[in-house]
Amino acid sequence: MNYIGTIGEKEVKVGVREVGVARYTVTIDGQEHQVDAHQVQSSVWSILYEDASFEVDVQGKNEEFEVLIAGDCYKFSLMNEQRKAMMRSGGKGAVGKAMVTSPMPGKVVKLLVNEGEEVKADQGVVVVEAMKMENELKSNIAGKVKEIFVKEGEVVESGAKLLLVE
Amino acid sequence: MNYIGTIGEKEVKVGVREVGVARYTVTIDGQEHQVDAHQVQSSVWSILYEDASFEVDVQGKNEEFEVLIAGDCYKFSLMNEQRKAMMRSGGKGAVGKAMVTSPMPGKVVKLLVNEGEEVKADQGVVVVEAMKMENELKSNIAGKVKEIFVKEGEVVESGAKLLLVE
Amino acid sequence: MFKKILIANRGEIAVRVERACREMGIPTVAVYSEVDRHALHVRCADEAVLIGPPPAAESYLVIDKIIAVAKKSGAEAIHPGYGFLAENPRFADRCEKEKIKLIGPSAHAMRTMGSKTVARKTVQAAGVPVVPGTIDPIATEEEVLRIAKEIGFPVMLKATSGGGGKGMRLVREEGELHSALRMAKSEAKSAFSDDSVYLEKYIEQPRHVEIQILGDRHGNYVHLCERECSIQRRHQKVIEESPSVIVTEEMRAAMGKVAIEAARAVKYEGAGTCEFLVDAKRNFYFLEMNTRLQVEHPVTEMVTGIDIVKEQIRIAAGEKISIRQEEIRQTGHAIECRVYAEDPDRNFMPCPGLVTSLRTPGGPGVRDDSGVFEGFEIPIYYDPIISKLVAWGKDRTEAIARMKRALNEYVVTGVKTTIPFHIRVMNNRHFIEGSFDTNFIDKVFFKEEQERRPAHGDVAVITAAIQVFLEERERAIAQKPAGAAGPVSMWKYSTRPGMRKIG
Amino acid sequence: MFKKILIANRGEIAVRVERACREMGIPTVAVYSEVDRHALHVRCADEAVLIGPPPAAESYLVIDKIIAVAKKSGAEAIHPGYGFLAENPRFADRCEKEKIKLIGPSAHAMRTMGSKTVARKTVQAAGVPVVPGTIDPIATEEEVLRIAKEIGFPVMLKATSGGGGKGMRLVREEGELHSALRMAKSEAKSAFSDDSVYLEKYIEQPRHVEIQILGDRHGNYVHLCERECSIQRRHQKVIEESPSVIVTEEMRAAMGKVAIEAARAVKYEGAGTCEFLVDAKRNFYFLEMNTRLQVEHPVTEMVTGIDIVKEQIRIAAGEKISIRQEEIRQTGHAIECRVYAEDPDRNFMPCPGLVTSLRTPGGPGVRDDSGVFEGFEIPIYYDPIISKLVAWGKDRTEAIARMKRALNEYVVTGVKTTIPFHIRVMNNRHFIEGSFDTNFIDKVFFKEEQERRPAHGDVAVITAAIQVFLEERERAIAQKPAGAAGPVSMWKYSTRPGMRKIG
Repeated sequence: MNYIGTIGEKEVKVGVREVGVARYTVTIDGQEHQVDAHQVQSSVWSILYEDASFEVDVQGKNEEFEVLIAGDCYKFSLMNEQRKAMMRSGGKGAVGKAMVTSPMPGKVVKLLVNEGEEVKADQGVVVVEAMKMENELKSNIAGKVKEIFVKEGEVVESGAKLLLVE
Repeated sequence: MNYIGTIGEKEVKVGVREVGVARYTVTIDGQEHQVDAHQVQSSVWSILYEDASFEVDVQGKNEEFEVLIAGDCYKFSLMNEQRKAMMRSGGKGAVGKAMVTSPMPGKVVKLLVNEGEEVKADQGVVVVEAMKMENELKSNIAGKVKEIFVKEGEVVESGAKLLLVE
Repeated sequence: MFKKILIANRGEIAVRVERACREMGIPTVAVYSEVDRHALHVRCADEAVLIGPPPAAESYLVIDKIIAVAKKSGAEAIHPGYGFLAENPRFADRCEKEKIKLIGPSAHAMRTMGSKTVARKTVQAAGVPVVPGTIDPIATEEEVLRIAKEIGFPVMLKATSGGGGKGMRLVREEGELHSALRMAKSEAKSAFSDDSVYLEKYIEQPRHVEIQILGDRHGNYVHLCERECSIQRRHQKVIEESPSVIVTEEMRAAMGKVAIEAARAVKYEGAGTCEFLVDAKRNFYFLEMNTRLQVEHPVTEMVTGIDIVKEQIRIAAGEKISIRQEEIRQTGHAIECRVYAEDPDRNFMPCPGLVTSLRTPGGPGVRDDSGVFEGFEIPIYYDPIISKLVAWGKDRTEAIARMKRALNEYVVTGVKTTIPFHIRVMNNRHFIEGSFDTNFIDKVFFKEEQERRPAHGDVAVITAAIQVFLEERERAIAQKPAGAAGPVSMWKYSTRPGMRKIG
Repeated sequence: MFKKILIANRGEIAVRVERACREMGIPTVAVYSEVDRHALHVRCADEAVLIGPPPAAESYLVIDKIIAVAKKSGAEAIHPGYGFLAENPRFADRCEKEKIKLIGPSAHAMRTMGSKTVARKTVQAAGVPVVPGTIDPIATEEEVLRIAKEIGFPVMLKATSGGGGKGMRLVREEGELHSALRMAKSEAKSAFSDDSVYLEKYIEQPRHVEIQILGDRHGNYVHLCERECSIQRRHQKVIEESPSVIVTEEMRAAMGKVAIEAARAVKYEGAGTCEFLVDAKRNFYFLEMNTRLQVEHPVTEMVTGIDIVKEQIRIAAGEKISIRQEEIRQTGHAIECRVYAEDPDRNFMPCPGLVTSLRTPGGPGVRDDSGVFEGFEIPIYYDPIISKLVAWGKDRTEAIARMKRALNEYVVTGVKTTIPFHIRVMNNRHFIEGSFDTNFIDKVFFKEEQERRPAHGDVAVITAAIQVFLEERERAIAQKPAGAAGPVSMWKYSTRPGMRKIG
């Protein structure tokens, strides 16, 4: 199976082949890696890669990954090749749209913008409180607030849609 | 729901009623106990019983229980009332039969008896090895070896039937 | 000794106090909110009583409820832990009225030390050095100049009604004073409708060093040496250690002495902490006194071997302090890292949620004071602390190496934690050398981190790719009609682009 | 220092050694059998190499395989842990030949101390007290009587070719000697076809006390004081502590001195242990020397602050011992409980299997050296040790209280463990008073336990009943056709009695 990884600005081609029990050949931009991979606890993998042993915690949602190894967090996206191709051609409409979601369960204490308002990239748009701390959530892109899905005072789950900037 | 508990030689009547979320009224021989019970980890319960807090590890198989509280192990059986009544009338045939099962995964290293042989209560009948230790398993009752289900050298799972004494 | 103790707290500190009681053979009563029924402090107590809804204001902070549970259960004393009611003099008053012993100092000591100005005046009178300056507002520019010259530049102008950095101005030399004063006053005026300012010596490269003290009602006082807590993020301590690399034997004795004087000034009973700022020349200045058990008390316990919570309980029961000053010695070095459910890669945003897997570090020199277990749901209502990881070593080098090793062993999944942050600090050159001040994390560390290039990106991508590969295959098998074979079809994706979620 | 170390072991001890290496910055190579791919020692190592099928004889014990991995990976030294190849002089020979440093003593020291008779002669020549008696067979009854009188009654007659208690006879006084000798000879004859016997002084109420020593190749030796290991089950240590309640300051110095003499006699390099029997009058007699790291080394580490594994590694690399005798001090008291996957209520039968939930104890003074995690399957092929739980206290009373508290916090489900057994020992009056000998568990403790009546039978039955109630309801809901309601039917039970399993 082939995937396109996006790390920062860079794209890499990633191929995965199963070559034995819990053994894989993973190709990154043409270079082959032999890997022995076992999922040992919930999201934790024990990886043996050229005899080197790694504990790897893979947190992934919607093709966006945050992978922890020895205290370093690696962020990237990984997408099936076909799906990526499809997105490139037909998915253009998505560019310039950004959903602001709550990264944690908590309470919406303040909406900083109104529907229809123009926002800059990185501008705070909503404040969510959890564990006695207020957290200002920002819009990734510049645009117009298309829709607001929550009210002030509302309690939201992790991942809940808060508002859409277009 | 009503149950019959057998603790050593003694029988007790046990009734359970759900009276709220995770709250139960449990009656033992007529005496009522109000209990708040939450299963907090695998087989571990957190019990609040008249405000006293207990951590209780319930291991049960086939109506036989081994319950750990603060380092003490309580062994007893607990059976649905109807089922107990049924056993009392129709289940008589079972008396005088005893299956010897392996209490752990391991290897059968030696059969100490042959089919048809007479054995005494508490006589060793088979040796199972696990973790470098040989363990002699005994027959609970006196009787005749009715059937042997394993061969020497065979690897068995925990709970595997080894032989039947009648 | 008390026949029963109620613990008016939750989480790791409630568990910590329960451990001391259990070891002393004293039964404990836990209180819990509706969301804490599964919490460790309920499971580890001898009794547990529900006290209300999740918000602390409706449960852990309600004095009436706590007192009612104590009376009903027959608890003779209450341990408040830290936070919640721990430094609330009204709670202390109430306990006294109800004849329940609050394990901590008197309401008078709490009130005195709770007010910045009263505390400053009280300790100053007892001979404790404070940051030179005024507290009362200064009327004229002439007076400002006179005092500034007296205490020496640089100085800090602060708004009397101030807070949050507004109305504050650093003045490095006399020439800057005039315009700085004008700006400070105008800022103060617009922010607080009060243009009065006061003056304090500006401490350059300040380090936060505190002294743990014990006092009993028989007039005995000891200090348990110092802790350094300069590793702070937005003025919140995150890593603490004992001893401090900058404290010499003489300084330790001098700081210990004044800390005891400060405690004596309020007839302090129990465990308390005097916080000091230390400047680059190793002058130290009283900052404030915390009239409770500190979060970071374990580092002191590890180097002295003294169980501070047990001492608190014994002192509250009227016993004398069990050790004399000359018996107290710092052996080796201890470091504590506060492990929070926060995302260090998203500006330490809180991450409550379910702990899906947990592996606690162990082995030599490692102590973990935790409030969670695998399968526990960290609630959104309280401080997101998971545990305090403490490492002891024969010296600071070994303690750092142990801490790094232990942090690398620590597995917590399901919620983001500050473990990765701590690993990076343990690897930081300045931290290892001991050259830092309270601005280190915010001003130096994050900047240096941005330059660093982590080494195992390939392994990260490889593992994620294998996970995606296996997930896709699983989905494909689940979607396939029974018996069908062949490669996974992408058809579902391409016909329903509208279903795609936006990352 | 070594650039890389291979660890020729598994489980908790492999993890322990990896921790030391990690803290010293030395990369590690783990080896693992097919059943150990998920094991902690694989996850905690820097490299890991598969060495064969599960049985140790085909993997962990195969010298060729271990050597091959060491050479391929570039490991310069091998740490053998305890067990497996740890005291195998052929392995030591091979390492020397391959120019790989074995972290441990020379093959010569292993061989000398590995033979009971050679060891006895060697240490006796060095002035170490041994149990009085002969080793060579005694020809005549007259000679037996003469020697018995010389060393004093009671004495023990032992078959020269003996073992397992056969051909052994206790002789309390002269009058018993004649018939005892006849019986011992006849038993020895029939059991071993060799009727020769020898004679040893019988040690009454023996206690097992051992001395931890370190030696380096520069001729330096130190001892790290004693451990008492008298709490044994079938001659297997289960609880160890330091200090020993019966060892006085003078005795400690004397035992330390002879232990060092024993070590010096074989030019001992690294960490080793001299085991002694101590009689009721506090005479001590050399038993044997273990030429490896002991399971119970953590109690010594906790009272001395010395990391024994790191010392081993430094010594193996040619460094001098890092501490001098006069710097070594026992501070406080430490106790270790070995937690095994065994069922204490079924004669300690091994219980391998899946660890379904785990909560490790923590807090002050608690150390857990574990080889498992939640979700780990304990294999059937090896020693069923789960972890070593160690508690430190300022004195023995506090250490016992801590251990009890920690054991009560320890949750391991899915497999039976010895945790309940340890809780009961910590509660035992004789153990608390320190009055026991090596027969305590088998002869005293179990008898006393049978008399005890546990207090919470009602809670046990209540909880089990609630669990059965909920399970039945769940089954009933699952079996009911969709939409049907009403009480749970028992019909299925009564019509299928043949399906009932026999408990």
